[in-house]
Parts: sequence; structure tokens; C-alpha cells
Amino acid sequence: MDFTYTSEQDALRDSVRRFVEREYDWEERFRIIRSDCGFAPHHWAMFAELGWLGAGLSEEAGGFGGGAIENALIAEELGRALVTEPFVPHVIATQLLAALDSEAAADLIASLIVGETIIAPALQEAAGRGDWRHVETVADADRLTGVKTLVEGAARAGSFLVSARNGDGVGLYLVAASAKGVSRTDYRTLDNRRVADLILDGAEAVLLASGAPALTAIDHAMDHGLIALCGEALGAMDAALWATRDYLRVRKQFGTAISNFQALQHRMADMLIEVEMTRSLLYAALGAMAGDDAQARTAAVAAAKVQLSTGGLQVGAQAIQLHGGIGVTEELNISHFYRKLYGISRQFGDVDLHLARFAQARDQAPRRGG
Amino acid sequence: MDFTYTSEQDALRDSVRRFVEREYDWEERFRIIRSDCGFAPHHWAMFAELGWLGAGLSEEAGGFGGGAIENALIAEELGRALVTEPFVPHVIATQLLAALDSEAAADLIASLIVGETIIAPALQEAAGRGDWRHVETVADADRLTGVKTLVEGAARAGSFLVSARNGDGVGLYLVAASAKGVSRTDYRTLDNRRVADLILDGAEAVLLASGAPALTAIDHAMDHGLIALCGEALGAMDAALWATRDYLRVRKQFGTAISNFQALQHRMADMLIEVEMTRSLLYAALGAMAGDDAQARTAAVAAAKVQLSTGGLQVGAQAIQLHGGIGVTEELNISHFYRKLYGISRQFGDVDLHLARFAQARDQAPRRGG
Amino acid sequence: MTPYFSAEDTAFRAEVRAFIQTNLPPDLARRGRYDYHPRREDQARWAKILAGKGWSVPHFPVAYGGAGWTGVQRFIFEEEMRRAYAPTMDRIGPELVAPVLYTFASEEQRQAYLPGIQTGDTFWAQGFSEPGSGSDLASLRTRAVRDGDDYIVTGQKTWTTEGHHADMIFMLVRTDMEAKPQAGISALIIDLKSPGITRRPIWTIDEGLTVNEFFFDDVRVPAANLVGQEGAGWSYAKFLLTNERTNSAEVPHTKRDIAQLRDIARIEQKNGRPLMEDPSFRNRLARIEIDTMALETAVLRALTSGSHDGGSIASLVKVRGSELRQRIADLAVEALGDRGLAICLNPEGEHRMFEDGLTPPVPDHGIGIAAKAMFRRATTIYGGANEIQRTLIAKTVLEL
Amino acid sequence: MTPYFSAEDTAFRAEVRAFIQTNLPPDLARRGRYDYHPRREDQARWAKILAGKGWSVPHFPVAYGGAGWTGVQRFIFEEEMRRAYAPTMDRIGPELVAPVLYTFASEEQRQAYLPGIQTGDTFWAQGFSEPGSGSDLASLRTRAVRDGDDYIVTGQKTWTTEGHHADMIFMLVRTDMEAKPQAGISALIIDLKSPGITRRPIWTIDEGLTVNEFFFDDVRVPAANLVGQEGAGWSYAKFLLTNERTNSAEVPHTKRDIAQLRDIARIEQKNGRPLMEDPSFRNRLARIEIDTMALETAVLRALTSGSHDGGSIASLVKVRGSELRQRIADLAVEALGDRGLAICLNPEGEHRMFEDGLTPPVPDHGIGIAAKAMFRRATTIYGGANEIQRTLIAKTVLEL
Repeated sequence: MDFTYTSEQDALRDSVRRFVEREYDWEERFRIIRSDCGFAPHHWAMFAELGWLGAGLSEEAGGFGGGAIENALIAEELGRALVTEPFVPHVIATQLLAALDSEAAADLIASLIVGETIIAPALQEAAGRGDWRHVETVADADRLTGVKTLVEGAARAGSFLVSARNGDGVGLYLVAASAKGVSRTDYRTLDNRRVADLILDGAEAVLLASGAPALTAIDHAMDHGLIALCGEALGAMDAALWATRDYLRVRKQFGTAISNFQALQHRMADMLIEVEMTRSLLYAALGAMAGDDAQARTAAVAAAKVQLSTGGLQVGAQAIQLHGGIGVTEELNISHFYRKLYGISRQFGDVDLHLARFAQARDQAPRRGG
Repeated sequence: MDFTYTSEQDALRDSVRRFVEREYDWEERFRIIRSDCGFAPHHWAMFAELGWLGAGLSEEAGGFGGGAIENALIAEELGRALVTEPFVPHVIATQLLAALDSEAAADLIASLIVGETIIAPALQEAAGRGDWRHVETVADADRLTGVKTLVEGAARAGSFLVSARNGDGVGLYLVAASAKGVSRTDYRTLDNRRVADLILDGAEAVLLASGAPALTAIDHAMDHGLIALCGEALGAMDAALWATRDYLRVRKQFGTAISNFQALQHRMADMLIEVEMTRSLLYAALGAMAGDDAQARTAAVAAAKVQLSTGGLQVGAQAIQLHGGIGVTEELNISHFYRKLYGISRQFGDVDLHLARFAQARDQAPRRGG
Repeated sequence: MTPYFSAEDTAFRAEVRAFIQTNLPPDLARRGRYDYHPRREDQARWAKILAGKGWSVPHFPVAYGGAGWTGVQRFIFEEEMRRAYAPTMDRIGPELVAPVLYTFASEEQRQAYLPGIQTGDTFWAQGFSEPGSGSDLASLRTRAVRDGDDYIVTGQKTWTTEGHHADMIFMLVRTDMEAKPQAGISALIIDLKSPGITRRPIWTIDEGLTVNEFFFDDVRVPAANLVGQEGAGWSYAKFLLTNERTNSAEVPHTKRDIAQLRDIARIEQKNGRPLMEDPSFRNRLARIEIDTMALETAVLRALTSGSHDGGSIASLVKVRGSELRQRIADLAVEALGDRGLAICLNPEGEHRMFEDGLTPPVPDHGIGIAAKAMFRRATTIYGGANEIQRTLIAKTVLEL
Repeated sequence: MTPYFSAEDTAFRAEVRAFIQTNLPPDLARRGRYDYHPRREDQARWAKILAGKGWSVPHFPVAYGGAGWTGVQRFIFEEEMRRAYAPTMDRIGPELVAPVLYTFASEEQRQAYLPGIQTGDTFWAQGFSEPGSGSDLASLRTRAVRDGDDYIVTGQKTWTTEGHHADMIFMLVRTDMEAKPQAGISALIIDLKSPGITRRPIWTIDEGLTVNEFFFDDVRVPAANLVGQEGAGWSYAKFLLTNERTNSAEVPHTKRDIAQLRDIARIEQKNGRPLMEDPSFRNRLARIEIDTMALETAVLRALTSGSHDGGSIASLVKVRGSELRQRIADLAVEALGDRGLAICLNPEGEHRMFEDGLTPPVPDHGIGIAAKAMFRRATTIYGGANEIQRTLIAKTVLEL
């Protein structure tokens, strides 16, 4: 049992940190948000060049030999800087394709990790409220009809990975962005991700997997996506915590630095506890990903999602509260940490969904250590 | 709209307050708890003499013309001193009999308000978890079989008011303590009420009401009982709050009165808010009792129960926490406030039960003021 | 003890409701549903209609246009306004500045300024906070130096609520640099069209405009615009802030939010059933409704107690009310599911930070909800942060 | 980064489990289910059995009887002990006093005292708190005045955990009245059979006996019983308290409580179905389990970080762990429904405040639960109140 990063992992973290420090200042972020597609293709190319797009993928799957740990680590640093590039969806897409273990999938992975193309996962629908297992989109042979929501990176995606009901239950399909019957409604989320509703009206699609293999692949990919999301949340929480700490030390009221007020000190201590508990559950989930107990994996990933949702909101809200008025301004990053954490807390299902997933997995899993 | 007590009500409050100050000191309470039946017959006789046992009953029902307000007020003062005499069950019994509006009931009320006899309501069963609407006890003609739980004052009761299933659904029965087939298991609750399981094994009973009238009477009586309970909780909360306030002002640590610590000040402010919200909901429930909207009454009473349960636990727990070690000792009243509030929070159903009752009543009620 | 509305109250409610039903223009009610950042023109239109009935500033002394209502009647009036989705009215002029004017200003000043507030013709801002002095007003630095019949005002004010609508500003300025911090402060009325004033919008977390920053660069203000005594500004501010706290419980607004959320929860579905039937949602909504009922009764207790006790109950209901407003907004976002996560600017709103040109797939009942939830983070900060209120409760009520 | 148990850890767990299964006497396990206020004789019996295997004080240096295990192994060992309902062992001697002895005491003292702790023959108390100095130890007033080869000790100690079981006490006393408060404190070992010592039980909220008060009236103590340097007692106490906090996360105990609660929730019914299926109960239990999983990982992070960082993680897990222990106990009471409200004294317990002669209708799986929930109010107070821990976190980790 070892919770320290390897030197390779440390180097990867440094590389991301250097990027955001040099290339991703606050003004740059505003520019990107207001751009056409809501993210910067030149940044994405840099991600590919620096090897991040394949860092969290095994060598068998065509990646550089890492896994969930590397993805979480990259996402954490991106979360710290509130980077809007669609890294979490990239993790889901690559892991989904990797789980299919086919030649076609391998080709797609190859083009994804060099940044040649973007494939956006389109797995959720409004009625599911974030639960990707809720699928109403229908496949009639190779034609899909339905609406997928919150499809991130859609504006630049060459194709989409779409779940749809078919004769086997659920199938996983590849839909080209240019295919007939495909249209989009683009919008921003509260945390300034650029997403779309993907409207499929008899859209031509290629079946990649069907039935149990498709469901298993989707669950596997979503576990990876949730872990990356947890990393992103952790980065935002940690950054908000320490930014608030720094502010308390310089901000004066009633003739003294407000860091001297005991009530605020205790609030900060509670925020730190939430951050450390989130970090702990991320590690617990990473540990479970390395094992072969599916229920333990589901439980640990759901646990992390519950904690990052409630802890993230608490840390984000308190960061604003402790900043006072300036915390609610658009120009300061504090309000954007909150928006990010508010978005993440509801992304891929809310607290109730993941509490229920956790409880169900625990009912079925043997007790840890027996 | 007026939230001030009348001079008669103030006088009643003073009378209860004088009693507990003179007759009910901390040593006396310990003596009573360790006595055979867990309450003091001479105190009960005094309650009757001072008119408290009929103060909350209308004149038509044989009382002295008051109602829920008077009962809440008496209970509040008794709660302040953690008096163990079974006043809340007395409220339920008298209101239940009053709702029956029969000659037999009137005779029983007359003997109750002069303290001649005690009739203990036995309306709940273990499987109901405090929900009095859950009745499994069976009436076979005039013979009852079943087990009633948490019957307060049972050791001194001359008879019991028992709910049981019969051909009409549910009937309300009077069972003499001396009847064949009646036995008891006595125990103490966490808040040192002396209660019993009442075991009915073909026990002879007299039917008082059946079907809808019985259910209506029981709900009416339980509304009154819950309001008295709310008064009792409010008294305990308020007393715990101010005792803690006084302690913080004298207790010194690190060279200063701990009342100067901001984190503790804010905690105290939150406790005060809980006390005031409980008081407010007691008043709201008293207001609803005066109206004729059954759903509004249920909602307001359930709301008060939810608030006193969560607010009571919070105030009780924080009173201990702010006292530190001495707060958990048996000899100081602070631990007993907590035990009282812990007991009350689960008495007659837990938070979930009353949240559900509230929600259901709100679904059916028109919005207040339209 | 009669803790319920009297027959007179009920009749009054019916009268108010009937008036609103007849007189509230439908386009105002429609925009009122979006709830949030109302247009000045909507507020002014509605103020005029109410003024015609004598109801635009009910809390004023009757001599200055007040309705002579009891506190409970004012509460009922506010409740009916919110219930009908009437525009939320400007608060700075009628509720904060005007009471200071009719309590402390000269008769000339009252005659000059109160009518414009009553008719909705003049909008006001309040200039208290400065950079570096949030809840700690005693540290303010904007100076007013006497020069003949004028003051010359230099400095900066921030967090100026609805300053972009305002014609006039009620300012705290430092007139005496030598006096103790609180004693050197005076209250001035300044026409915002005066030369030397610039305004900067402060865009907030909801991408909307509520607060502004004002820069005063040698602004010349007639000395006649001094309110009350020089050096007494601090006491007027305290008076004003107490009013701000009492009102900030916002119970009528929260009750309307609840009704709106119940409507949403009957439309939105979860697991193929109306969200209203989901046990977890029901429990949380019930808890919010219970807490609102408690807060409402606490406010009514304060309104009927007769004493303007200035502080204790005000702080208490401000803390609980502001937290409730956040909880209800967050639950509404959650009720909208995926649609609650979209940034959706008010289609009939003004003052946008930037046009993203996007049209998110948010149903009409969801418009404004998410932005509102974001902005509500400010409720526990403005009007005296909740930390300040808790300290105030501890000191004044608990005497710690 | 390998955040999971290694194959060696798993094998170790199997070995521990097998040993306990073979060697834990059934009557001990039965009383262990009541969890709470174990008898000294049970603790001593089990300590002897473990000592036979070399496992009674695994954290000691190997030279003094330790097992040479890693932190993770000790955690696994504790987990298996709790899982099997082995008696919760005396903590004062082995976990708090002994580390001070083997770190700071003389070799003579080590040889004299450590073996008795290792075999379970000698039980210890710790005399730190005094009336008026709870978390503020620097203000302690018990005096030790040098008189030839002895100290004469006079004063009072309170909150002495399991003092009614103890043979010896490790005391903080003031040896120098002139020095600054912290510098005048020394550590003394006192035999509790010494003349001049009286004990008073302090009955607690659960009607049970855990803490005691000791009065020292001119008690003569050999100067050879001074631990380490005179005047250095404060630093030994800080060392000891850090250990107390780290252990007070109590994760293995909480995990066992959860398993026990899951058993209860499968037996107890609500609305005619097992309580385990009730959505609200499930949600709350799940949240407790999730928080426990987080805490467990935090503890394992601390155990493997190699650094005895003394403070930051310790304070953090103490705060969260103590609150969790309260929540799980309260949920267990709730699970018992009506039966959770009965005062039910441990039928095999000792030291009762008074005999009420009543036999409440509580099922075997409910015995001890309510009393435990009451007593757990103390977890956020003892071992340095959570308020103190939060301040410590703010100062040492956040550097506020």
C-alpha cells in the first residue's frame, strides 16, 4: 500500500502545471469561453503533443501505459486552473473504445491520442438526469433516433459515441458529425463547458458493440470518467481552499487580518477536511480500479462522486462566503470555482443516484478484508 | 394576530414555574426517578389542585376553558425542569375522551382532572415505530390481544385507552389495569420517563368508539399530545441554551472566559435560532389548531415535530459540547436535557414520519392565504 | 394569544389580491416569472399603478404617502405581490433611503425627494461600502471637504446595488478626518448626473448586473444635500441597515419560490414519475417548507411585537432567511435535472455581460433558475454578512 | 501509487483472523458484542493470550515486546480484533503511557513498567486534566514538592479514564511554581495504592462508569518515579496526546459498528419490510459508509506516509472520526425503533450507578446501543475537544 506518486507521475503533473501556468492565464480562459467552440484547438494539440491524451491508457489499448491514476492527475491540475478543454469526455471516449478491444476501435484510439480527431461520448439523456444507464434513443437497424444531452466537445467532434436501444437491449454506435439526421443545439453549462444536445433523427450509425459487452464497456468507461471528474473536482476544491487561505491572511477588517477570526478558522478547517476526504476517496477509487471486484469498484467510484459533490459544493460555497462580496464577482476565479463545483456535483448523476449505486453495490459486495 | 400570552396564561405559567422552583429541585428529581413508579403521586395531586390537569380542556368537555395553548405552556415549564410526571399522556387521554363526547367519557374526564385516577393512552406498537396509525392489536368482541409499547404512567394507571383492529377498522377501548389478561413490562426511557409494554392476552375491554369517529378522536388527541410535547421540548431547549450561555460566561480557558471565543459565540447563535424557530412553529401549530382546516393542522403539527426533533437534538448536543466534559456527567442537568431531547425527537414517530405527514398534508391543503 | 390571521386580515388580503388581478399588466407578470433583474421600466410602471391606489410606499408615514397599514398588512401585501409575480420593486429608494429621509432629513429634503420615490420616478442608490470596507463601515475613506456652499467629494463606492438604475445616491462620506472613525462620517445626497462621477458595472457570478462601482472625482455637492447633522451619518446608517436586515428574511419571496418549485416538480419527471413523488425530493422540499413556515411565524412575531427592537430578531431572521433562499434555489436547479446545468440568460432581460449567441434547451419554467441559484450565494453576504449577524446575535441577545 | 492492500497484507490478515478464531474465548466474544465498558478481567485474559503469541503490544519496539509490524499491519490487526468482537483493550497503558515510557523514561523504569503492560497484569491511568483545566493543560495546579528522596503530591485529577481499573497513574504535576506555566510541569508515576489517594467515580450520561476523579492528599512518591527531566512534562504530554488523536479516528471500530448496524437493519422491520430496504435509512447508512471509507483511506495515508507528522492528519481524522462515531450510534438507535428508547443496562456489565430492577423489552441485538449513543457525545470532547482540533488544523496546516 503506497499513496505516493511515482517519479513519472510527478513529472506528468509538473508538465500539466507548467502548461497551465504559462499558457492558460485568466484572460486566456475568458477568450476561450467566448470563442466559437468554447475550447482552444491549439491547446488540444499541445495536450496531444505532451502525451496527455494517451497517458491514461494501457499500452495494449494503444496508449502510453498509464491508467486511471494518470488521468486523475492530469484532470486535477486542469481543474485547478479551470481549464475548459474537454478532457473528461476524452477519457470516457478512449476508455470506451479500449474496452471494445476491436481493430476499428484501435484505429479510432490512435487518431484520438494524437489529437487528430475528437470523438464525443453522447451517452446521457434528459430523462435519465445524469444516469447513463437510462437509454431511450432507439436504433432501427443502423438508424438512430433520439436526443442526447450535455454532449461535451460536440462543436469540434468528428463523431459521437452513442448508446441506443436495440434488439440486444442497448448497443453502442458511432455516429459521424456530418451524417444526415444529425443536428445540434449548442449551449454553455454553468461551469462554462461548451456542450450540445445531439438530436438524432434517423441518423446513420455504425454499431460498435451490443448487449452485455456494450453495457460493460460503458460502465467501465464511466468509472474512468467519474474518476477523472473526481480529479478535476479535487483540483478545483484544493485551489479554492488555498486561494481563500491566502485571501484571509491579507484581507483586513475591524483592524485585523480576518484570518484571526476563530469562526473563519474553523470553517477553513472544515473545508480542508472535505478536501482531504475527497482526495482519500479518489485514492480509494483508484485502488478499487486496480482490483477485480466489480462491486467494490462501483462502490468506491460512487463514494468518490458523492463526496466530491457534497464536499465540492461546501468548499466552493464557503470559498465565496469567506471572500465576501468579491467572491461573487465574475472577474475573480472564486465564483468560477463554485460554478465548476456546482456543475460537477450534478454531472453524471446527482448525490441520490450515487448514494443508491453505492448502497446497492455494498449489499452485493463482500466486506472489505472479508 | 397576536403572539402574546393573556394575563391568565401568564399567571398559569408563573404558577408552574413557582412549583418547579419550590418543589422540584434536582435531588427531588433523582429520588422520583428511582422510586417505584417513576413519578410522585403527591406532585400529581398538586397538579390537580393547581388546576393544571383541566387547564387545557374546554368547558364543554368538563375542563376549565383553555386549550392547546394552556397545555403547551404548562408543558414548556415542566420541560424546563425536566419534570418526569406524565403530563403529555394526560393531555392525550383527556383530549381523546373529550373528542368522544359521551357521558361515560365525561365521567372519566372528571376523575382525571381532579387527579383521582390516571388513564394511560396505549396507542402505539413496536412495528409502528411511533406511528399511532399502525395498529395490529386485535379485538375479538370485547377481548383484546396484542402488545402496546412505551405506555407512559402505566404503573399508576387505573385503566388504559387502547386502539385495536375490529370489524370497523380500528376501535378505541378502555381496559382496566386490573382486568384479566393484562400484564406489563416496566422500563425507563432514555429521558427517564417510566413506561411499560402493555401485554394484552384476551384482555377484557369496553368499546368507546369505532371506525371513523375513533380514528378522528385519536388523531385529534395526538395533535394535542404533539403540541404539548413541542412545549416540553421547547422548555428543555430554552433551558439548555441559557444554562450554556451562563456557563460560557463563567468558564475560563487559556486565560479568558470561553464566551469570548467567536466559534462558540456563533454556535450559540445557531442554537438560539433553533430555539426561536421551534417556538415559532409551536405558535404556528397553535394557530392552526384554532382553525378548521384539518390538513393545515396536520401540516403545522408535523412541522413542529420535525423542527423540535432536529433542533432539539442540535441544541442538546451543542449544550453538551460547549460544556465539555462536565456536560456528559450524570450529575449535571445538561446531559439530562440531551437525554430528554433525544427521547422526544423519536417519541410519537421520527423525523421521516413527520416529514412524510407534512408533505402529504401540503399536497392536499390549499396554499395558506389562498 | 391568537396566532393566526384575523378576519380583517383575510378581508384585506382579498382586497389586495383583487386589485392586483385587475391591475397587473400581463407582460409584467410574465417577466416577473423570470423573477430576477427586473427592468427599471417595469418597476416604474408598476409603482405608478400602485401609487394611483396609494399603495406604492405603504410603510411611509401617511403624510408622505403611506397607507397606514399594520406590519401584518404590509406582510400580506408583499405576499400577494410575490404570489402574482408582480415585479420585485426597487428597494433602495422606498425601503432603505426613504425611512432615513422621513426620519432624519429636513422638511425641504423630504418634500424634494420623497414624492419621486413614491411615484417611481426617481430611483436611488446607496453608497456605503468601499473597497476594503465591506461589513466594517467605520473604515470608509471617501472624503467630503467643505468648500463654500458645497462639499467636494472624492473617493470610491462599491457593491452599489442597482446603481445602474439610480438617479440619486445616498452616501456615507467622511467629513472630519480628525474625529474617531465613526464620528467623522456624514450622510450626503448626490445627484448621479453630477460631473466627476463614473460608474463601472460589476458583473457577478450569474453573468448579470446587480452591483456597480462608483468613482467620485472632485464631485461638487451642495451643502444643502447634507442629511441631518454633520458627523451623525453613522447613526443613520445603522438605522438603515436594521431595516435592511428585517426585510431580508424575504419570506413572501421564498413562499412564492416554493409554489413555483412545486409547479416545476409536477412537470419534471424522475424515473418515469413526477418528481413531486420522489421520496428524497419530497423530504427535502418538506424540510424547506417547514423552515419557511417557522421563519414566517418568526417574522410575524417580530411584526406584531410592537417594538422596533432593531437587531435581535432582525439578525436572526436574516441569517435563516438568506440560507433558506439558497437552499430553495439549489433544489429548484436540481429539479430541472440536465436543464438546470445550462446557462440560460433571461430572454427579456437587459444588461448582459456578453452575448454568447446560444439558445440553450431550457423549458420556460426553467428560465432564470440556475442564474438565480448562483446569485443567491450573495444573500448570506450582503446586508451584513451572516458572520456579522451571528456575532450580533451572540452579543446583543445572548449577551456573550 | 498502489493504493490497495498488498498480497502480503492479505496473507497477514488471514493469519490474524485464523489466530483470533482459534483463540478468542466465546464468552469474551459474547460480551464483546455489547461492546462497551468491558471488564478488566476480560481485557486481562485476552491480553495474556495475545502476549503468548507476541501480539499484545504490537506497536512497542521489538526489544520491549513489540511485533515489528508496519502501520498498515497494525491497522489490519485492529480491524480483525474489532470484527471478531474481541474485547476492546485497555488503551491508557499500552497506547498512551507505554510510548512515553519507552521513548523518554530511564531503562530502569522501562524494565519496571513495560512488562506489566505487555502481559496485561498492570493497568494504568493517565492524570492530566484537572477541574478548571480541560483542554488547557498548561493551567494545571496539582503540585509535587520535593522532600528528600520523595515528592509530596497534592491536588486533584479528573476525567481519569478507566481509573477504576488502574494500578498505576502517569501524572502531570507542577514541580516549579515560579517557571512559566508550561515549563514548570513534570511527569510522575504514582502507585494508586499509595496512602492519601481517594477515588470518586464520575457517572456519565449513559449511567455508566468510564471516568473518575482522584484526590491526592500529601501523597509521598519516590523521586525515582520522575519520568525524564523535571520540567519537561509538557513535551511528554504533547507527544502522548498526538498518539491519542491518531488513534481516535477509530476506523476499525466504526467499520464493525457499520457491520453490526447492517445486521440490525436486516432484522428490524419498517412498514412490513426489512429496514435495510427503507430508502431514507439506506441513504443515511450509505453516507456514513462513504465517510468511513474516506476516513479509512485518510488514516492509511497517514500510516504509510512514514512521517510521524504529529498534528495535522491526526487532528483532521480525530474531528471526522469522532463525529462519525456519533452518527453511526445515533442511526443504530433509530434502527431499533421503540426499543432504542429504553435504558437497558448491560446484563453482564459491572459498575452500575443504580439498580432499577427493571428488565426492558430490548432484543439481544439492541443491548448497549442506546447507552453507547449517549456516551459517544464525549467523543467530540475527549482527547482534545474538536474545537481545539479545528484551531490546531487552522494554525498548523493552514497557517492561519
